[in-house]
Amino acid sequence: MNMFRANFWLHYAGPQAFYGLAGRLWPWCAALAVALGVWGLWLGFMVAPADAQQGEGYRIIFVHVPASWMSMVIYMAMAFWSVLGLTFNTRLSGMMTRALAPTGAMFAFLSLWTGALWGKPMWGTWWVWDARLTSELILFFLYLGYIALTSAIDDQRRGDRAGALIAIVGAINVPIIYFSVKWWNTLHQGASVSLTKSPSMAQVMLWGMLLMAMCFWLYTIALVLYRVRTTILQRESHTAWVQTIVQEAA
Amino acid sequence: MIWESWTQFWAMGGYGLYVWGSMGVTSGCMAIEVWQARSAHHQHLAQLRAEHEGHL
Amino acid sequence: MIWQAFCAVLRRDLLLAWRRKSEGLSAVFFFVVVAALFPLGIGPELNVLRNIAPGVLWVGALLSSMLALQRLFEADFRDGTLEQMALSPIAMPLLIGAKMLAHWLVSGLPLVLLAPVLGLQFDLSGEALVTLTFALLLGTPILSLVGGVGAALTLGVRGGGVLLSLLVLPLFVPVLVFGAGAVEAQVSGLGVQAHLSILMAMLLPALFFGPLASAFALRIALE
Amino acid sequence: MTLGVSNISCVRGHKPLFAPVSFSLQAGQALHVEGDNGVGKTSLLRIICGLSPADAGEVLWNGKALNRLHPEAVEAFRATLCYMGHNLSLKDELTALENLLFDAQVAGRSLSHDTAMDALRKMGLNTRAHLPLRVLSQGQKRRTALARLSVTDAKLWVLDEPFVALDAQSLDSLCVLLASHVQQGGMLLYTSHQAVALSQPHGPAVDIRPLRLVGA
Repeated sequence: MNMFRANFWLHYAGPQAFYGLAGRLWPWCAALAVALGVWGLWLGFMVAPADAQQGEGYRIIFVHVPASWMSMVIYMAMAFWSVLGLTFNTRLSGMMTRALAPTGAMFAFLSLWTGALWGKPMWGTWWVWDARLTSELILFFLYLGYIALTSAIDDQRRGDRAGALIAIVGAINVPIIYFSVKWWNTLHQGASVSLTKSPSMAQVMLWGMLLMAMCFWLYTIALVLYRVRTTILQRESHTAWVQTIVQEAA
Repeated sequence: MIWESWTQFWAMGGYGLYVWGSMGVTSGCMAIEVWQARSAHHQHLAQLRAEHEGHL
Repeated sequence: MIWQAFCAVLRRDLLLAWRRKSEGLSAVFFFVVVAALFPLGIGPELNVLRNIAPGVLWVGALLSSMLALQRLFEADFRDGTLEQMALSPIAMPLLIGAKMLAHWLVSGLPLVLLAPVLGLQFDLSGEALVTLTFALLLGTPILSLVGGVGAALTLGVRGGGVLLSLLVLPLFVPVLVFGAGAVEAQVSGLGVQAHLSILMAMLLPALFFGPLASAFALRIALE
Repeated sequence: MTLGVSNISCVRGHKPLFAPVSFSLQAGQALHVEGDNGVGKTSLLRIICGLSPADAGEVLWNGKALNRLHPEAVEAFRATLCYMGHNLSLKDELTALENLLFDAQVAGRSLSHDTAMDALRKMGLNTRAHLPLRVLSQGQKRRTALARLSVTDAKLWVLDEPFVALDAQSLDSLCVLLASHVQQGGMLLYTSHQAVALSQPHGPAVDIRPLRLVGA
């Protein structure tokens, strides 16, 4: 398999090759995301029975939990690309990190929003200073900080590198923040809520949730690939191959 | 099928506002994001094309 | 040689702070004023004040060190001193460490020393005041060390001040939780040992990684 | 002791600033970087010093590329480098003498009080040495910065527009200083709009190699 050779990866880390690869991949990811989404929602809304305690209201988990997962996964992915970018100085890393950030912020926001909508009927309040909700809020702030910093720096390379550093610093801090908020939560003995740990979660509910999570994964991948293509066009606009593409599109 | 009628489906056992509020905002956000990415892509292409024609 | 360079940066920054007194003092006054505003907004009920004191004093310290952070590298960036530090054969993190130490001595230490006095306004007990001072003594250096990275990254960037707070304040959450938590634990009769140990455990890696990451960020800013 | 520059280029925005530059500089040589405004003279000097990365090509010190792969070469390079940019890294609140002393220590060199005073005297600043820089004129500030050159033991001097804002007398003393540095086996790399002959009193003029930067 040539996939295991360093050349293979280096080849696709170059903007031109990646542009082509991303262009071939994203429609498949998008189509798969739609299919998985439809299937997941079908299971979640048409097949899964009502929950014994929470009635029909529990169905919010089909977006809430996958969105929370994605918001964390995307931040880790950003940190991963940042480490790669700072160590190997690849041009692609900065573009990937920047393309991931808005989607990550959106999922963090969705997680907070759906959490609030779930909280109101279940615990009678829109917001609880629960460890998980609070850390999610701080994660949302970290995303906003990254986006604000990278968009405030005009120089591309400097913006990429500064963003990479703040993403890594943030990623190191996320577990510490989570731990500290959890500690704070137990100290104050405030609302300690378990959203997802109903012990006898029906098999079909779990499947619905997993399918939705996979749908969000593929949605993210498709969108990020699409965004990176835009960035590549913009950054490589002076090169001959981009000129050719522009010409053909005209 | 677990629902007996559409009204029942939309009511979600009294949780309709919350469940559909979540679903609506989620799909709305995703739609906006996709639309934004598309328009950014086309905008850049148009801009590059304009520059390209300017050079000719 | 290395030690000499470290001391030189430290002495220079302290001397500069001494000759530009008003700059350093403004952040300290900010702390005093903010702490005095809370009772005015909430009411003079001593029971309430005693309860909110740790949080209020810590948030005040957090905000005032944020203000001071904006000036940590600003002048050196503008006049070219940072370039000379970046080109010195002495390791840059060491020189930056000296700058951070000077910065903490000027803007962090006064907060630590003033906090017990302000705590009296909130009717905190003697032991709580001691705990507050110790917690701030361990916590404020972390604020300078972690915040330094943000200050370096926002150098010469549009809207740097607001951006700095957006970047850095979320990272300050653990310090706030354990710092204010220590005083609360003291007030409610629980031991403070755990909180202070955790603050210590955060300070040590921050002492090592803070200057390292800031020096790296400064090199990015200088490019 | 050799400074090698091979095919350095620098991109700003999407456009390369100058056509790729190559040269090598030996001990006892001087190089004058010329070029129109905005062609990237300052950028070139900053790349050579290692402040900014080059977009292509590399800088070699004694044959070793100055990058992360050779940290020991970078350290050796910095120990022999004295860079003076547009910003003079002077503090208005400190006196000329304090500026000079602190600066040397930050650069990892020790400098005695007397040597520093001597250097300031040579620049005609002996009466001003103990005044805060705030009250000095622009020219006097530049001379304070240039006094650094006479106390440094660095072999490679990289100077960005050193002759700007100097009166005739200080210009002469700077030329003598630069000439003696080169003739004693130092290396000099500078940008300047004006052509200035470098020579010691009654000595031969230094042979200055020109390097003309042209836009790409």
